[in-house]
Amino acid sequence: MNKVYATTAEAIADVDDGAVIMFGGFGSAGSPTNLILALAEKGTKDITAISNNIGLGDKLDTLCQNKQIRKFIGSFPIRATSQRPDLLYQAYLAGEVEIEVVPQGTMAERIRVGGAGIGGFYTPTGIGTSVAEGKEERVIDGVRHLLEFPLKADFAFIKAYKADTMGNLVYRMSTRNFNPIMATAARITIVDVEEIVEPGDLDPEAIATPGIYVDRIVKGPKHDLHGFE
Amino acid sequence: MNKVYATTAEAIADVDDGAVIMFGGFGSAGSPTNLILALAEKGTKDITAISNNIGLGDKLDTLCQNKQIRKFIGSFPIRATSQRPDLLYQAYLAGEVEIEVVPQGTMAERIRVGGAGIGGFYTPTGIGTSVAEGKEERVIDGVRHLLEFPLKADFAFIKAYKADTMGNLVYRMSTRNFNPIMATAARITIVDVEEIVEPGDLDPEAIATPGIYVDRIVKGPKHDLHGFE
Amino acid sequence: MTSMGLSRELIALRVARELRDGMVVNLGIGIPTLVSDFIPAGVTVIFQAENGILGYGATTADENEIDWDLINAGGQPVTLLAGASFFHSADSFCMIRGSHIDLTALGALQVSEKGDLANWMVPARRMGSIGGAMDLAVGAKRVIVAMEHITKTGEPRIVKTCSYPLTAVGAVDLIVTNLAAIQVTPAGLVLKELAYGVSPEYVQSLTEPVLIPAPDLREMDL
Amino acid sequence: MTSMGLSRELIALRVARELRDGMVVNLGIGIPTLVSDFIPAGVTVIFQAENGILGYGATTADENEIDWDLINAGGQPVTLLAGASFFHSADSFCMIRGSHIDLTALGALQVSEKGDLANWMVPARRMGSIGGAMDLAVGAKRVIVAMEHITKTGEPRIVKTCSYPLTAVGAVDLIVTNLAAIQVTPAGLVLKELAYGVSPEYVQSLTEPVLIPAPDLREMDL
Repeated sequence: MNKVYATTAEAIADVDDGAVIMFGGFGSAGSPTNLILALAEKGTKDITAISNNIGLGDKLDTLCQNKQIRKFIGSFPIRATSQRPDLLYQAYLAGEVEIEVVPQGTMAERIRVGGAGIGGFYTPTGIGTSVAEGKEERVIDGVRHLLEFPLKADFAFIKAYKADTMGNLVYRMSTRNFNPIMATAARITIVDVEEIVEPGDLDPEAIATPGIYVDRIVKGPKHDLHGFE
Repeated sequence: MNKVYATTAEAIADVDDGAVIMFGGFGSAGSPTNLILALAEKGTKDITAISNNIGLGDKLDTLCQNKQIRKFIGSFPIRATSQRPDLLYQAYLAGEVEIEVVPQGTMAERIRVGGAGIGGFYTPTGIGTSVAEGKEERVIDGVRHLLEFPLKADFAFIKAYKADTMGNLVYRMSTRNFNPIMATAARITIVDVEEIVEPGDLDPEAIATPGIYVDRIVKGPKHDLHGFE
Repeated sequence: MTSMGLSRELIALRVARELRDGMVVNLGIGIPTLVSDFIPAGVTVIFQAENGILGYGATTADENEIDWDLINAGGQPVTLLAGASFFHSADSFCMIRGSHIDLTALGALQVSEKGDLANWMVPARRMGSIGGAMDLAVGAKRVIVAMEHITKTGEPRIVKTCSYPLTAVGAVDLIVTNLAAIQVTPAGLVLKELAYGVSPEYVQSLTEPVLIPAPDLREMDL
Repeated sequence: MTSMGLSRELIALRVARELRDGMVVNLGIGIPTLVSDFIPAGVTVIFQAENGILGYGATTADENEIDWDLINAGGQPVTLLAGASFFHSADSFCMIRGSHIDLTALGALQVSEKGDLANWMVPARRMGSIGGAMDLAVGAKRVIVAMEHITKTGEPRIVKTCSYPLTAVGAVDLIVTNLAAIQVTPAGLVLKELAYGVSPEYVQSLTEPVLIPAPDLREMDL
């Protein structure tokens, strides 16, 4: 069960049109840039992209430019300030993409329960807002809650600092963010890593993603991306 | 905000009769033995104890012996084999304590959501069993689920390997178990640790309990307890 | 009109006066980000960033110090303090939703007299970004809004009912603007403090709901 | 009667034949624990323990090797393999409930013809311990029961309907006993393999529901 792939192209070879893909990262930190660029190159269409943000320090807007995205689910679909053109927003206004904007904590928990075999959960977040539209409400201990359902995906594209060959992962600082939970919620998890080491080289107490959640590993260059720029 | 206490007696001084207390540990591993023995000494009565097990390698059955427990919530209330007398079981048969037996995964998740501000969740675990009695059922994606509610406590008694003075904790191997989630679900979290270090001495990537969840730290001896014996 | 009263920095300074030793604090984007520059002497607070950091330090522009793997939730490179830790996004929102954050300061587009908060979408744009704001507004023990008192076109931001899409209902505890500090109470909005040179009448004229002058209404102590 | 057929070790050996390279496996208490002693040559499996270990190795009785901070879910000290990791109980049951465990082997008191499992409580005792069994039975991709075919008093354990409190409904895929290997199918219980020297008629006489002989019914290959 060798999980190490030589190229990003091979690692994403079966990511076909219509795929639901989770992308890790928050801004540039922990974004799987090499896998995103490979996906742009491959040209997979009609993607449902699940990501905290898009074009906010990350390279996901490249997929917009290529008109590869059909639907975007995330907490920051739109940038407040625009240093680059806001491609998803333009596509949205043109009626070319669907957007589901989700509170960040609800999104994180929906992904986590997607990997955890939980059917749904009640959160007080979003009560009385447009997020609540069409959702069930329930009062628990006197507090109004919304019923939220799991998010799952065909693929998770994630970024880690180091992987061992069994797929155990460690992250660096704020690059962890959505990566570990997305790894649990997809049928196939593919990791863009800076370094590949042998089993036993990582501290078992600091492994944030156990190897059983990881299917494919590709080592790639680290890109010089800057926060939200 | 000094969190380090000199003695276990001081650290648990306000644990009054009727307290709901979570106890970390699985078997002897990660059980807060020094705090349990201090509680036995203090004599707090009518405790609701939430723990994976009792008298299964741990010293919690000392609290049974002293008739301090009114209710026990856990996944292993009863031992399959009895090397020691099964004190909780005897008290149960005598009608002296109430027992709520909970599937271990449901218990872990109820504690986690107790700390996470989530009102409840749906799990397929327990469907068609006595665990489902009195609980709401809901079919999600064709699968029957039970609605489960959070577990919270007045106090969490947990055990860690090392703490820094800000309350950041690291665990050793299988001693982690219920300790990190219990730390989030109690009003006051008290930690029995083997070693206290300075902030910055622990690897920020390996801290399994961030310090904001910890209120009191007491250094104590490590006991020579053996698994389930 | 918006140039009257306090600068953005002084609004942040006033918000910082609410910090107490040992508090766990999450700062939103905009004016709130500046709060970390004005922590009162003798007060140590722990900053949480929803992208998975507890205990980060100052933002940095020092090329030798910048590490783009360490950014706050506003995308700025930050430094790390001793005792910091990292965690994933689901764990981060356990902290936030689970009421383990003592105080959050958020920007706003509108706040209602009931403490409803609108801060994620300008309706004309038809779409916006929620980020962590809804969870923070619902989960933090105390929610302070830091904003300009009126819009660029002179409309009140403190309104009877928010016309902009809501972030959370009844969530705001204290509003700090360039003109005043206003507490949200069950009885209504209580005018607690005024910026130097600003009259209660002037603040009321730029505020849609009726303000209740506090018995101890005073000039803001900065 | 229970002394007929396979020993506990041979039952475990037969269960171990179901292991495939790369599988993630959780072993219950009792006969299942022994499965790890019979991993087929050339097969590498990853053992998960619900108390928060992935990738542990053999149990150990070596005084120099025993570390009581490293025990499996049966309370036994184990060794650690390269690539192991640790996590807390909620994360552990994300793995289990979330179908990330390929195979679990569990002990049983009774199994019904529909694959219902009863393994946590003898009714006469009025209380029992569930542990991780309910989550494992519901969450693992494949559930194998390893048990004696009949009770000590000669009652069938494979029954039409469980009279003992259930652990899970329709959860069991394969039953391995000292007498036979029986597959749970929508059509009923299929008798796949017999222990050496055991006849189909004998197995049926100790089994409450009707067994369907498999077209390729054969002696267990051990």
